[in-house]
Amino acid sequence: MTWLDVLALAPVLVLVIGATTLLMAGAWYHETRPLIAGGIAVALVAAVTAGVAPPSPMEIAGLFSSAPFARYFAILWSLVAALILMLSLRYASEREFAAGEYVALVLFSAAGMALLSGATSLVGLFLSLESFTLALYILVSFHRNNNQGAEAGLKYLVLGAVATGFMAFGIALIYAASGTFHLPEALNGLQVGGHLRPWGLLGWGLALVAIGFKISLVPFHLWTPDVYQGAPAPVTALLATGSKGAVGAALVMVLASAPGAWQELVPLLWVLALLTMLVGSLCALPQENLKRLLAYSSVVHMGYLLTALLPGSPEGYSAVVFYLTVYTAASLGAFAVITSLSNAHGEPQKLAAWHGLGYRYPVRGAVLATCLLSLAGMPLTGGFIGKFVLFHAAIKGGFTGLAVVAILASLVSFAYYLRVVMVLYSSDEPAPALHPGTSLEHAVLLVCVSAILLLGLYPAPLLDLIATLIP
Amino acid sequence: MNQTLLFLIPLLPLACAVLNMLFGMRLPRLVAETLAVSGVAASFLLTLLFWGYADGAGTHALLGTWLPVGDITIPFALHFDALAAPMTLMVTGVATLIHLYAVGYMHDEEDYARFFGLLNLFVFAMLAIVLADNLLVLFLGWEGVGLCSYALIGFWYQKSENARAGTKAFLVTRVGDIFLAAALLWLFALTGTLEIAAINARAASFAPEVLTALTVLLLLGACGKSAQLPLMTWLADAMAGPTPVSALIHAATMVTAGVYLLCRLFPLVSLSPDGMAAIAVVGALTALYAATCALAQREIKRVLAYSTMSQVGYMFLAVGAGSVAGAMFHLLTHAFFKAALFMAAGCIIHLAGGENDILRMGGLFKRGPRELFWVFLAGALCLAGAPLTGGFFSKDGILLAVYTQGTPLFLALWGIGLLTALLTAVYTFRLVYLVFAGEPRGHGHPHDLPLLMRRPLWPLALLGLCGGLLNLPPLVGGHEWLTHRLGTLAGREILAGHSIEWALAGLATGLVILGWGFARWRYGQFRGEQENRASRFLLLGWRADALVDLLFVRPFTAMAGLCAIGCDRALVDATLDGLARQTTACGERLRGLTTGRVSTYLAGFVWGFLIILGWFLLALVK
Amino acid sequence: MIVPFAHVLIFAAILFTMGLGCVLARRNLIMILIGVEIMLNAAAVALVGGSAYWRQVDGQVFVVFLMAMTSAEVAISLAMVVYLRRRRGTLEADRFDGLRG
Amino acid sequence: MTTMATSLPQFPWLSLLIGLPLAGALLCLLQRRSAIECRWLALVTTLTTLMIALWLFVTHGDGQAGWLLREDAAWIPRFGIRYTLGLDGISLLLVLLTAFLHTVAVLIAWPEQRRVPLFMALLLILESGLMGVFLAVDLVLFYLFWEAMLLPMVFLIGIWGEEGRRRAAVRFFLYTLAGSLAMLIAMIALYLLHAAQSGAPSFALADLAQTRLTLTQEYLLFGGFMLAFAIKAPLVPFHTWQPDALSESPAAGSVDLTGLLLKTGLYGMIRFAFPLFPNATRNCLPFLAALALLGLFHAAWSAYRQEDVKRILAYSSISHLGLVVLGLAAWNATAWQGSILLMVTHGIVTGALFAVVAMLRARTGTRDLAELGGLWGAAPALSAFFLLFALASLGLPGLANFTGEILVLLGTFHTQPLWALLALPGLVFAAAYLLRLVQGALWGPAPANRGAIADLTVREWLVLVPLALLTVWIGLYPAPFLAPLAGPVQAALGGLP
Repeated sequence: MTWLDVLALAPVLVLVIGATTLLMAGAWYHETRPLIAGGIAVALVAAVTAGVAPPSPMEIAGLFSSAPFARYFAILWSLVAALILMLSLRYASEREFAAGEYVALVLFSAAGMALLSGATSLVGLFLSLESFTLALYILVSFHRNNNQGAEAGLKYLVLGAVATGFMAFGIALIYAASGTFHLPEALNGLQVGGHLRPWGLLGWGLALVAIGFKISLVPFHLWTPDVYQGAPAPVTALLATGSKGAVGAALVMVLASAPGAWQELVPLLWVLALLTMLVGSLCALPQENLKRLLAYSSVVHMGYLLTALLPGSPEGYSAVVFYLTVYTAASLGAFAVITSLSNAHGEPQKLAAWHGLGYRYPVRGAVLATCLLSLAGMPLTGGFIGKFVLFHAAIKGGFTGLAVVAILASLVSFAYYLRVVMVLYSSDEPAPALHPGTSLEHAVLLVCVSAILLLGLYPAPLLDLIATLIP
Repeated sequence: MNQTLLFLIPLLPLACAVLNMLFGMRLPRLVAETLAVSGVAASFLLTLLFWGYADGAGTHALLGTWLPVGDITIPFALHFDALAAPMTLMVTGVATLIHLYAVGYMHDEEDYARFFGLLNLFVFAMLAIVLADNLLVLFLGWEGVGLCSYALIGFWYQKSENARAGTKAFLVTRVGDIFLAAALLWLFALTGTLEIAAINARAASFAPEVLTALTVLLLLGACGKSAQLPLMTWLADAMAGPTPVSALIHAATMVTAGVYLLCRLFPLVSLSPDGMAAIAVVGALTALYAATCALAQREIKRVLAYSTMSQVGYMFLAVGAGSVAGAMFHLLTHAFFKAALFMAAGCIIHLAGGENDILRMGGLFKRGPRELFWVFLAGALCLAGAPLTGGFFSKDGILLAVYTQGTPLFLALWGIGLLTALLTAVYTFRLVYLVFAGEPRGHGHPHDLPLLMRRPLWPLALLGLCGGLLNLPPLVGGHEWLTHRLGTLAGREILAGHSIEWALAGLATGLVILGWGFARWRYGQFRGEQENRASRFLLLGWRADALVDLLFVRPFTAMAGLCAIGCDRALVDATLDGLARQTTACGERLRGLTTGRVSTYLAGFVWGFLIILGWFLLALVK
Repeated sequence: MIVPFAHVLIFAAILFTMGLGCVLARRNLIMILIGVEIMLNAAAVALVGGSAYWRQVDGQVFVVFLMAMTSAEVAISLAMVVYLRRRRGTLEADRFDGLRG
Repeated sequence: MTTMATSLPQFPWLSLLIGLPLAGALLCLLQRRSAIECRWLALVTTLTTLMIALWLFVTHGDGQAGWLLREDAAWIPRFGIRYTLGLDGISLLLVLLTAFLHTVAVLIAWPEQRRVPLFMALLLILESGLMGVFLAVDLVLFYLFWEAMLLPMVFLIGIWGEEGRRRAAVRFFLYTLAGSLAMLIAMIALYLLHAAQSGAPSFALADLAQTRLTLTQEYLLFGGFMLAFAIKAPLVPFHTWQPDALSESPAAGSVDLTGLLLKTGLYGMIRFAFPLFPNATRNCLPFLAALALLGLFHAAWSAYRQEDVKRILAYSSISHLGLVVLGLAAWNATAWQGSILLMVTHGIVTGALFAVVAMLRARTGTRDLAELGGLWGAAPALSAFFLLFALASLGLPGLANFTGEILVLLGTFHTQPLWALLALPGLVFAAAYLLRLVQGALWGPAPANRGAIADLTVREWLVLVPLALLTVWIGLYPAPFLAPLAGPVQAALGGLP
């Protein structure tokens, strides 16, 4: 671990050290506001260091890379952590969260995500994946006296553990077949005709089960709606954006490292993408609860992600990265609105609570509408450019059939997003009063909305930046 | 004076119409009425003033471009020639008298502005047809008169039957209009222009079957407006409008527009013998049909309506026989005496206290003003074709023209013409006897007629009586002023020996006397209202309305139902809503998967694992 | 190697399927977690076999990482189990179906 | 946006046309403005846009082909997407129609009381979206405005509509969206083919028109584009959303929807579908004509059986646009000029009819034909306008629609006599259902339970008089409106015999 390696790991180190100090401080000093403020500061410093620090050697101890790709995601996840902490300031104090532990866990998961986005070896991938998953197990059921939180935590934990089992055994088999953990070579293990090839194939299959769980591809997605509904809103935001985004980035790293190697996996990924998009959008149609609807919508979006990954072309990968960024902004915005509206005795989830909300709380109504329309892919929002770039990559890569399925899924998705937006602006029957929202939350909303609209109206700079990132 | 002043003839009534419609209600009643009458009278005087312009090929006047079509432009243009001049004079003259009469007739009607506005607008539209230089301006006038007749028939809109009669009139005439439009499109495609003179000039170059098709289209277009078979069902119901309207529109001007169209395009129409035969046949059959129906009508105005249909049939027969002069001659005389008859009928209804069923009138000779009887009698004599009256000479001229054609078809048509002449005499004198003879049957208490309703009748009755002077045949020393006036436009030269002409004249007189005798015997003393199947059949116009309803209206509504409910709601909407319901339903079923129990979620894992195992085995096999 | 590599892998696979079977069959939370532990151990066996076969040490190093991670996970799981037992009085996994649909 | 300044020699009129309404909308929304302020703000914005459109019409209306005004700036260079706006004869006319109808719409929406700032803002955003659609030359920009104009319309129907508004709004949105998604895929596929052939990726209309396509490819892509445009200009099998949307939307919304949104589909065909796929177009013309005729009669028949006044007008729009599409399918200069003029006059006449029906509904509180009647006695001025616009709609010569219809028929007869003859009975059908509408609304005895009805207020006069003047003016002297079309139509037809 030379001095350069330390510099390369700087953002993650800042997060981890910051998290531990705040954790220790939390033991003695129980005031929520300063602790969370500290957390925000740490996250922002990490984001700055990730942006500023010069890209030193490309790989640290064979486990993680510090290439601009990883740095980009380090910035993204640190910013997400900062925004989520800003969101949770009022939310946590109202529910007497243990501020120290809460901030530490959020920062730890951000660190894990940043590492995962740059993992260049299966060991690195496994460790970073497990590190932020463990943090999330606790965060999901952080709200002590809330039954739903406990239940969600349980489900996430049990299924997560099983997934970890699959992941571990998968990696073991891949190692057995290829003799190495380092990614480009591990993937090439599939090509060699040797007697160990079946084990390698089985290994990657099992690894895909775990990845399928983490980014909720269809047969493995059943936990998503319950955990999103049960978990506190800021944690759900972290789950929806961070955990899925980081695994997506890891997938890009894995697949981009050995372009031709994983042709065997394409039919499987194709089937999973198809299932995910169709089942996800169909399940979302009859939803009456906004959080569950957003859960299913995140399932569908991961289907779109796979469609872009399949061609394995640079356009595909940059489409995935751009789509992830826009998806993160939109999902974070949507959950931020839910958080800012929730008050002491609960979060507004049932659609009935949202009747005519666009008139009672015009700003947040408009923000939620913009986020939903961006998720749907409405022009003028980032979602449209994301979808456009994604379809362009899919059709160019020859997956026109899947692109058509993606179009049908987005048509269905317009139906349920529009239904929510119409409910927002339907006639204003009397509805329970919700929280007016603090200025900090409004700041977070502003950040998300301006990100969406900017990416919608003038995406050129980001698209060019991303094109340079792809390994 | 330069030609563009010609435009004042149609534009003056238009200006008065617009003024009346916009500010009519605000102006005092007298101002509005004088405005209306003076507008039409002024254009009458102008026609007289410009009479000289109509000599020779007539004068063309250009107002401005109307419609640029590709590289050529269709202008607003007038063509005032020998054919148009007498027609304009008749239209403006009769209109002025009818306007005066209307002032009296509509005395207690408070919505007078709308009435006079529409009447003036009608005169403008009619003049647009008469003076049109190209077919598009003619079409503008054509649909304009259709609109005014629709609005005026439905003038007393409070009773929705009147409005429905108006709609029926507009729709049936519109069916005719699309045939005219088809001819118009075809002619434009053939000649590249719509100018009537140019079309007539190039007509010779068309192929025979094209000529016949064009003539048939023009015939059907004319039938719509002139209420000939098969588009005649609207005229009888059009009597729902006020009497001045019936007098002007459904007696003198609009119904003759079809004849005028055929005369205008006579050079084209005359080139196709089958076309001419068709026109003649339609004319003759309509004449016969209308005469039979007139026999059984109970309302005075419906009798006159069917009589008009019959007389216009005669005009069509004349055009079919190649005699434009004969058709125009009959058109002019008919306009005079029929307008007089309608106005007289208006007075009769007025006197009978609004009752217009002739079986409940009678005895008006004793009780009513004597001059009304003399005017009505004068008109009736002309209509019946009594010798020396205008009607006699014009109808005799037509029968002569048909007879001189000589072909067996035209001989048959000549026979029908004679039979119709007899029937005409019968229903005319039936009318006279039922209204004037015997004891008053109705309970109406007669109140006196305003002066304005009596005075305009006289000039028209006299014009009708001595209308023969217009085109007196050489037989009686006349020099056929109208035929010479028309010159080349007059159509076929009618050459016949004096002996034939005397024979025909005698025959016609005999028929009139026979008809009068029968009517006197049958209707002299009122024998009560006998109602039998035949008379009811004739009363309903051979049940033509029921036929049209069966053949067109009912299938149309059925198709409408099929499209609106059948296709749209049942087929297209159902599939779409069904699709939407299906997706939501299977969404609901898939949602059921998340039962909330951890074991199901683990089962989901296993399903996923099985998919991967399946893929794994496949990959191994490859 | 004293035992052919294939046998080691087959043994690990059998162990893994047994662990998976235990997870699916049992309803009690603790038994499910034990099932997961068995699956992880199977992974450890395969790793050690692999490291022996390829004569490299990083397989075994990873086993140590794996053990550390497993213990962390067990700690959290047991904490959750205790917490749920105290709140709901039962450890039947399927009784926790408040969130559904 | 740095390259914006250099490539822009003259004042960016076109961006102003799009930006001005948008600015007005933002002003309405952002500051807490009272209803009166918003109404006047909206009126001022639409009037200024109208002035600009009129100025452009006057100075550029001389009918020379090619782009009269053009603006171009880089937007997303990576995919060759540029912010290109172009104005030619055809779009000049439609831009003028958009500006005019929106001024009328604001006046019609004057008595609206519920949430006026949002209503006016949505109306202005809709105007800006429509301007964008008629001016965009870059395909992605066109697609962006094509979908962007859906949203305000959906909200206008969904929030201020009548009873079944939510269902109608969602159906309208999803129906149009399905079509436009098909267009998106076709657009991207075309772009990829072009990029592969020419190496320089670009979404400009001119570049994409050069791609050499096999016939099957051309049919597929043509199908994608035409699906979107056929749904929007409702050709019959895809039209069922339109009567619901029109009858449920508020008055101003209906005027916009029927006057302009339906024209975007037709404009799309003229601007994008036909030039991009000339061979497929030529082979599909008979099929298009068949659909048009089917639409003409089907809509006329359906209109005859409707009870709701607004639904009758909705079906009459479908019938009229059937004739427009027939004119386009005839592929003849006169027919095209007639079609485009009919698009404009239909916008004016049917828009006016919707305005009158809205005033009628405000007075009698009902839209059902059976409950109306005897209006002439109560409100003669309103009834006179109603009759004038109904007559114009059934194609009375001397009024606006006749000019377009006769041009279409003359042109169609020239190339395809049978089609023109088949279309003629449409005139009788139009008379049938429109006179039934007039009979039900104006004539007949006034229903007993209806109270006294006030005649037109000053505002209503202000709405109806310009519309009436325009209807008569285009009917009697259409030359100035046909002048700008000569060049572009010739150019558009140039590609094919």
